[in-house]
Amino acid sequence: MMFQSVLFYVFAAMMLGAALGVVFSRNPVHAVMFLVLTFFQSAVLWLMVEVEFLAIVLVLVYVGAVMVLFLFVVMMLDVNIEAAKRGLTRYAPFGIAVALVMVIQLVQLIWARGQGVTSTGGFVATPEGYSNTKALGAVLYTEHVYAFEIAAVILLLAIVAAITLTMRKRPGLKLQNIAEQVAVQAKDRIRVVKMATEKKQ
Amino acid sequence: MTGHVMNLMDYLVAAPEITLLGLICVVLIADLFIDNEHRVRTFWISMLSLALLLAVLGWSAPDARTVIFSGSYVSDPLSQILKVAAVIFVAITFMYSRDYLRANDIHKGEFYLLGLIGLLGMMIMMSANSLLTMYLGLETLALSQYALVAIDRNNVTSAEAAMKYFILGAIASGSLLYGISWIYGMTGSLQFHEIAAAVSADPSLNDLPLWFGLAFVIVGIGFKFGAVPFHMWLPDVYQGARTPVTLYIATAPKLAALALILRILVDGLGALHETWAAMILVIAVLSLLVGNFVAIAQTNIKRMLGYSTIGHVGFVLLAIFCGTGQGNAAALFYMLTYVIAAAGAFGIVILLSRRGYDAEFLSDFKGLGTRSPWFALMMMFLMFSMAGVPPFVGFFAKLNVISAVIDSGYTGLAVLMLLVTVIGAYYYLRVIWYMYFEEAEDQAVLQASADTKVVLSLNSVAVLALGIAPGWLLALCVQILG
Amino acid sequence: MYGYYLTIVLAPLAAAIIAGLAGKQIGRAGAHWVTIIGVGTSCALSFVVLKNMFWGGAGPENIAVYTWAVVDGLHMGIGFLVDRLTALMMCVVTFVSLMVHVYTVGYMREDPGYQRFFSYIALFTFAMLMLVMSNNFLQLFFGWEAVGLVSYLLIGFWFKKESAIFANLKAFLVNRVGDFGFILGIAGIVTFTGSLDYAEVFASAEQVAAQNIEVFAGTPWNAMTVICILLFIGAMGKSAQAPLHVWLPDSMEGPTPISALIHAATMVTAGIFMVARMSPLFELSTTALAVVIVIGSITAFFMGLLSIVQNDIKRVIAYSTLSQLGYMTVALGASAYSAAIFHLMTHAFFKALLFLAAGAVIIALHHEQDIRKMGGIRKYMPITYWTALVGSLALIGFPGSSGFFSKDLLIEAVRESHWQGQGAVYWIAYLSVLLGVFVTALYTFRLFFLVFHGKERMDAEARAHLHETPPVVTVPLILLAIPAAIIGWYTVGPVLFGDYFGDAIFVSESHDVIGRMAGAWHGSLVLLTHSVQTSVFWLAAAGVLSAWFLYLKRPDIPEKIKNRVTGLYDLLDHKYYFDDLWIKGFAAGGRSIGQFFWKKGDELIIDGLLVNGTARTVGRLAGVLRQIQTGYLYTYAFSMFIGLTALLGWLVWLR
Amino acid sequence: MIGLEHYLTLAAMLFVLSIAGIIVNRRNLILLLMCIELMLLAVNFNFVAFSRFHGDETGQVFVFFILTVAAAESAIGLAILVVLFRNKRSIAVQELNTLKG
Amino acid sequence: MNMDFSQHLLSILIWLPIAGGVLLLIIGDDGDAESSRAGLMRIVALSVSVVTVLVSIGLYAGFDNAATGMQFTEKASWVAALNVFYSLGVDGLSTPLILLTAFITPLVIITSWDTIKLRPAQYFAAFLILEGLMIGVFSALDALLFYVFWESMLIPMFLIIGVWGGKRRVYATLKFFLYTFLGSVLMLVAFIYLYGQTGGFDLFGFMDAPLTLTAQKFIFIAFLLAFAVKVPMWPVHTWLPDAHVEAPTGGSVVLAAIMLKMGGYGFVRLSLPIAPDGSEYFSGMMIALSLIAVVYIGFVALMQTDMKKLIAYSSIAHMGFVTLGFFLLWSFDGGSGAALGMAGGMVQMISHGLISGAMFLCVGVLYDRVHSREIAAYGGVANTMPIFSAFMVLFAMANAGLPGTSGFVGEFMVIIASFKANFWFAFLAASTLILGAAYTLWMVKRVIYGEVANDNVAALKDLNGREFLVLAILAISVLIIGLWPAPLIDMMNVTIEQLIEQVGHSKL
Repeated sequence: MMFQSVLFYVFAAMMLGAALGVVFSRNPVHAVMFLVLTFFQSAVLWLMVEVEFLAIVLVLVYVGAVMVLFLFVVMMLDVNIEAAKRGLTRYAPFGIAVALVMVIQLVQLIWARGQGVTSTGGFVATPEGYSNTKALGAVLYTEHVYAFEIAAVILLLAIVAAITLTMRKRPGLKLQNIAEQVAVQAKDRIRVVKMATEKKQ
Repeated sequence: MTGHVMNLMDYLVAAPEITLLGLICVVLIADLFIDNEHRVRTFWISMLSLALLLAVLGWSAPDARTVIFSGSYVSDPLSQILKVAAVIFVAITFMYSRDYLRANDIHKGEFYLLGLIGLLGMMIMMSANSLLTMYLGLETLALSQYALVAIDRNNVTSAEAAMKYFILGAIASGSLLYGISWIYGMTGSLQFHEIAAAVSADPSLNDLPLWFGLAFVIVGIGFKFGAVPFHMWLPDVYQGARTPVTLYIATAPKLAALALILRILVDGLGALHETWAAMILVIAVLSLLVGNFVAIAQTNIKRMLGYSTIGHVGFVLLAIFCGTGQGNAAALFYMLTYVIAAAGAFGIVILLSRRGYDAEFLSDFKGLGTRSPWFALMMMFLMFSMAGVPPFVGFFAKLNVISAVIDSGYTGLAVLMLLVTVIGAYYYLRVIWYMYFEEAEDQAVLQASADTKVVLSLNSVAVLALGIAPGWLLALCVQILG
Repeated sequence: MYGYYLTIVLAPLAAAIIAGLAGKQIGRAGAHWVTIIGVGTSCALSFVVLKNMFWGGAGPENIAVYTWAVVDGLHMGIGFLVDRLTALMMCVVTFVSLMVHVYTVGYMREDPGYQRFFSYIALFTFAMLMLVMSNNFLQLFFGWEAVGLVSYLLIGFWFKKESAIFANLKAFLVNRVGDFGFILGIAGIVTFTGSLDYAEVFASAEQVAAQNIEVFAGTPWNAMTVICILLFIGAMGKSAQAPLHVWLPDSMEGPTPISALIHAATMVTAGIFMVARMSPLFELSTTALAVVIVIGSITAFFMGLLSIVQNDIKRVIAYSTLSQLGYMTVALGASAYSAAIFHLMTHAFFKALLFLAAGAVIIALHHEQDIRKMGGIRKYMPITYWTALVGSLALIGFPGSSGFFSKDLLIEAVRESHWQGQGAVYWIAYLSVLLGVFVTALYTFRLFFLVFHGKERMDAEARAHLHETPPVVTVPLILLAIPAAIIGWYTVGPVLFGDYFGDAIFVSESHDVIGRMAGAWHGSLVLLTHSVQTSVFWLAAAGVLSAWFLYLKRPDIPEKIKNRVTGLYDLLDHKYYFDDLWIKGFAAGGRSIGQFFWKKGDELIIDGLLVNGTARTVGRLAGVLRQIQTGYLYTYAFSMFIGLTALLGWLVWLR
Repeated sequence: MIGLEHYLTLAAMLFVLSIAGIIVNRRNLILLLMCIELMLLAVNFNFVAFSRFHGDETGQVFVFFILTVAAAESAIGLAILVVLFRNKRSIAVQELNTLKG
Repeated sequence: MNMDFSQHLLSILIWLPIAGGVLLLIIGDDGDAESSRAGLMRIVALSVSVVTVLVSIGLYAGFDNAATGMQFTEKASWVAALNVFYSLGVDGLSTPLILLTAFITPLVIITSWDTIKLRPAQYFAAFLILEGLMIGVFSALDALLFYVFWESMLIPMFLIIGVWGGKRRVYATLKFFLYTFLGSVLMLVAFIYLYGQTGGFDLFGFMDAPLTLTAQKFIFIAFLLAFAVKVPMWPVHTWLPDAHVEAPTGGSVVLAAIMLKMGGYGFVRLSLPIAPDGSEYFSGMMIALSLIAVVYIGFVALMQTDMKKLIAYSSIAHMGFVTLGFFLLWSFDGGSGAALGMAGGMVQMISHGLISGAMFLCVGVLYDRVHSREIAAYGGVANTMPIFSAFMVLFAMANAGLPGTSGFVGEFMVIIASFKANFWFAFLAASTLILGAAYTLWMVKRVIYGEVANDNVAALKDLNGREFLVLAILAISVLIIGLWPAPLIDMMNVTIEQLIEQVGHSKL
């Protein structure tokens, strides 16, 4: 138990540190890296409560896909690092104040006023032979099939939207238009220009 | 609930959504085979799809509340009326947008496609019976809206608006999710009726942790409505997006937002009325004040209508604040009629625009009374309706809300609402003033297809017709929610 | 008789309408004929009525014509009360009016507004008849205002003249001040009697006198006193009693026939008539009578004095009219109503005569009105001269003339009244009327001598054209001179002492001055023969002599006096500064109040601060609120989080 | 004993941190997108914790969908960012202020 | 035809002009005020309004003076969900006002015959629609119906002032709209409150509803704002001079002649019977405000340099008599005068409708020729326009309350009633005799009389046939009512007594 607690605090601290890094790092690339670290720590923390499937998904999907996408965009946009150096807004002090107030509120909720609800504290022990992945799979395609379908639509939507927004025909780009190419006729190809005879000055 | 057993007959209840998804695929594929000159075909296919959808909606109308998909999906009269209205408004949006898009070289099939996906999102929200489906529907709608706002890729303000919309929307949905997580944590369920049952079974749940979740959820709802102080995106997006997109955002999604608030706060957390009413009251009053005051200072009509929307949202929220059936019915009536007026108003803004020129400034309305007496008259109807002047329907909408507020014992609040209405009347009157009392600066002839003109006229006349005969719609709303 | 009465009233009205609306069609001759016939009919019928009353022994008649309105049990009707008082007034009014109509034919011959003029004066006759024949307060007020209206129209008849249109506005407004009191008086009557009808009001007069009204909380005043004073304020306006007299001299801006008809003979006596008519009310309030007599005395004496310094021929006569109206008012205050009415009648004739004579001189001199530019006209205009002499003598009360009987007996009545044992009031009244005789004689003959005798001061051009006026002018003069000279002789007995008025005038036992004098009445001849023994005669004689000495014999003396007592002269020359009081005081004050209310009240406070101020505030607020929308994403997010934190804070800490 | 409170607190801190990040940042829009990811992560923590607390997989299913949506959202967000950058040649938050008032 | 029109007389009166107006809007104009199409429209407009007058004569003929309660009633469900009825009816208070409305509109149309060059079809349509709505206000027996008519009316007037008005028309019309809108919305609150109490919008239901004194006070205040703005009472009167000055002649006429009457009508129809105790509580204040209107505004009117503004201010002062007459009700200790005051107020409304309308027409006649409303721009008009001047003087006199004209009748009754109540009420009220004459006649002096002031005046042409017709009709009406008001007053007597009876019963 003690060991678990220590591990929890270590990973939690690392995660928060990484998150702070995301928020305050000067270089966007570093920020992405910190975010990746945050996700890794989270995955570990999730594993500690036996949420194995999601922990894996987090690493695979998030770190493997989304974060790479982020990194890709950061690189692609090639924002001048110097210019993109972070600067704090004039709201920063207020922002931090608001954040602090909110932390106080949340902590007060969770630890002080929330006693009655969370007094049990611990998590439900899983039965023998429990497979997190299996359990999820059992409900995902039955109970939550509707949500699953919607998620599919959302992904379709993301594809359509991303293509609509970013795919563009650059002027120099040569694309084929089959219909046009087939329908072409000779007179479209050659233009006969009549020129007046040149006169001597 | 049958739960794990699939029952295909059950799914017939969800026929509208299923049909729409199928039709979306049809449009998506069909659009690939249509070249730019014939893009209007996509429009017609979309319109046909919507017509078909409307038919399916009519056919699948439930007699009573039906819950399927293991409690994820509900079909009841409320969802029915909202869906029908949403379909109609999306169709109207497409109708008004077609010529504008064509004239401005942004006539893409994706406009219709994203619009339809957004509609699907709305319908999912309207029929959602669990926080999960609600969230997914919300995201479907929101993501398609973000994309729509940015659809004119070469327009810097559109991009700016889309970026702002996106970031703030993401924050709002993050907040909503955080709230949902708390509600889930406290009640152990995501389905509205189960949440309600859990709270009524254990009244001690009606305490701080759940309220906390509620507060975060209200941020999400407030954002969707554009209620102060979560409204900041709204004027920028209204102004920055191309007018057809603004029209889209300003109409049907409002109905989805109404579904959102009714489902979560009334169906799910009705027992917490005392708590959420206070929060809604504050944001509603703020919306009323900020919306109406700041609208006065606007010169851009889209932005002005944006702020005016915020003011109207205040009214709707105050109706819901009452927590009575009467109030909810009033909110429904208000939203439906407001959306009619908003559709008409943006329709006329679109009508005034032409290639490369958006008639988005108030001054563009100067002299419309002589340039186009008919559409000036139509715009006047719409403006008076929004201002709440009888005999236009906006008056009855306000009357209902105020009646509900007074019946709940908040006469002072009603007085405040009306005073703000008077202030609000000023900027609507300003539009009329520009149209009728000022000389035209621009003599360009209005370009629009005959069908658009007819629909636009019908749309505008509807605010008068509904004002003269509001009875049936009112009765319908009362029957659904009262 | 109902038909007669209606005809009497409607004939001039019909004539006025025809002349007014169809003036162009009927032409100038048509206009004067139709009105003369109309008024002539009235006049003739009035005399028939008088004859029936006087000789035929017909009793008073009280006839309702139609119901104007009934509300709340208050019957408001139109009707006629014809008794001997009315009959007398009808005759005076229609006769003088007829004379003026005829005279006008000559006087206004060249005026482009000929038809309009005839329409107005016929309308005036109608209005005046409505006034005198009324049997209720509503109709009385109608007539009262209608004569005011016509007076307004006629003073401003020459509407291009700035002074004329100033005068008519002034006349109307000053009259309105009187009417202000008058209508309050009527309202008071309705309040206390519940009726507007004379008969009913008089019947309940005693009961009114028994009640109090607290105009100022805590100080009950007798209701009758309040009502009578209010009514008398009306009379002061119409009959030009100080301080509401200021309009009358200015009204001389109107054509002369109007001055004769309206501003001397008839309309201005409406107030006298009204008080006499209301005698059953006034008799019940000694206080009101005291007010009446004091006001009358002041007017009688001080307005007479002003006449001496005037140089405009019509204004001299106008101030004289004021003074004579003061006399009548004094008589009213002394409860000698019949004496007042009698003087009213004689005054109507001789003052109309004087005005018309003055008018004749004016036209003969081509609208020259300054007596300093006249003189020695006697030989050019003999008929005018002689008729004017008759008028002047009547005015000063030369024994035997009509004025002699009325004025002498009036003064006698004042002396006899001892004014209810109140020394101060008595002496004010008595001394005023007595000294007034001297003043009257002085100014009358000053005018007479300066116009008809002495050096010819007019310019040669005027003198060349100077000749007697045509018969349409002179015949009315002669016709008026006859009653002015002799009517007193015949009528004084029956009117004053023969109980002519009967029930028409009510005098309470203790006030019955005339009744007491009746014991000493032995006929006109006796009065005439004793006249030389009275102070009145000698005062008048002294006045005439002074006039002769000062203005014919030693014309340099007045100038010297003027330079010697400049203070007094200025006071008189400025008419005791009453005009300044009204124009620079009240009118200007009213205008500055108006300006203040408008600019400061309406424009600055209500509109500026409250209305537009609110609009501005809203606008500014909008501008400020708008600044919150900075356009920066972090502001937007910040706003959302502030909202969220506030909601959470409320939940955690406040709820 | 590590329990629900710990996870919830951790989530709360992440959530607040992401908020702070959004308000504080004025140079780079991408950072805002990352902060939003952090926020969603916080939400996921909550769901995971509550799910385990109740012994009910629904919460985990929710997390699953959140991850899906978040991926889609990132895609669209980045697409918009690209559009913006192409038009404006900048992704600085403080330059995104032509729409205001 | 054996359809019984009398069953639907009021509906016809309301909808006929509105239908006519809509027809005109549909026909539209071709932008040319001289074209035959424009001529057709004028004829249509005039015919519709004249037919309305004829129908209103039917109303007059069928009206039973002796009957208590409402006549010509109609009732049909309108919005069932809110229990709102399309319920019409008239009594002695509303009938004269309906007649006035029907009577004034054709006059306005005749006056505007060819002076309106800009979009004449819309102009006439606005007036016809306005007429129908105004008649609707006077005949509605359902509070919501009343409110709908009441507010809808603002729209055509807003446009009339805004489109066809003078230089500062936008300011004026916005002020007019917002001011009256603000006043009215509070009335709506009161209606809804009463709806909550009675479950319907029936006015008689409102009247019968038992209400506490506090509720009545609030209701009264809510109504007060609506009606006081409309009347207008001091200090919420400042919109009126602006609106009048900027409105086209026809607009001023309708505004002064009819729209102001709605405030007064509202007091007797709603405030008094619904909140009798509230009215009693505030009657002192109401009297004070009325008297301030008479005196204060009288002084303000004196200093006006703009003719229309002067007449507008004079309207405010005259309307002070209306409210004074209505609220004297509780000031009589013993003895009565309530009916006198009430009838006086009602007659004053009708009379003021005619007189102020006529005055504005007179100014309009001058304005059409010289395009100035400044008094200083005129002088000696009588020289060039004798007939006009005669009318002007007549109406000025009527405005000053000369007996024999209608202007006198109401003032006289109210002054008498106020004397019964309190000497000082009467004293202040009667000051109008002086002030009214002063401001009106001073204007007449400066405009009509004197030497010809300038070339504009010298070039004036006297009245044309149309102007003459309109002014003559008004002059005759003013005189008839002044000389014989009995028919008018008889129409109201029974209703007024009934009303006083009703108001006399405390609801507490």
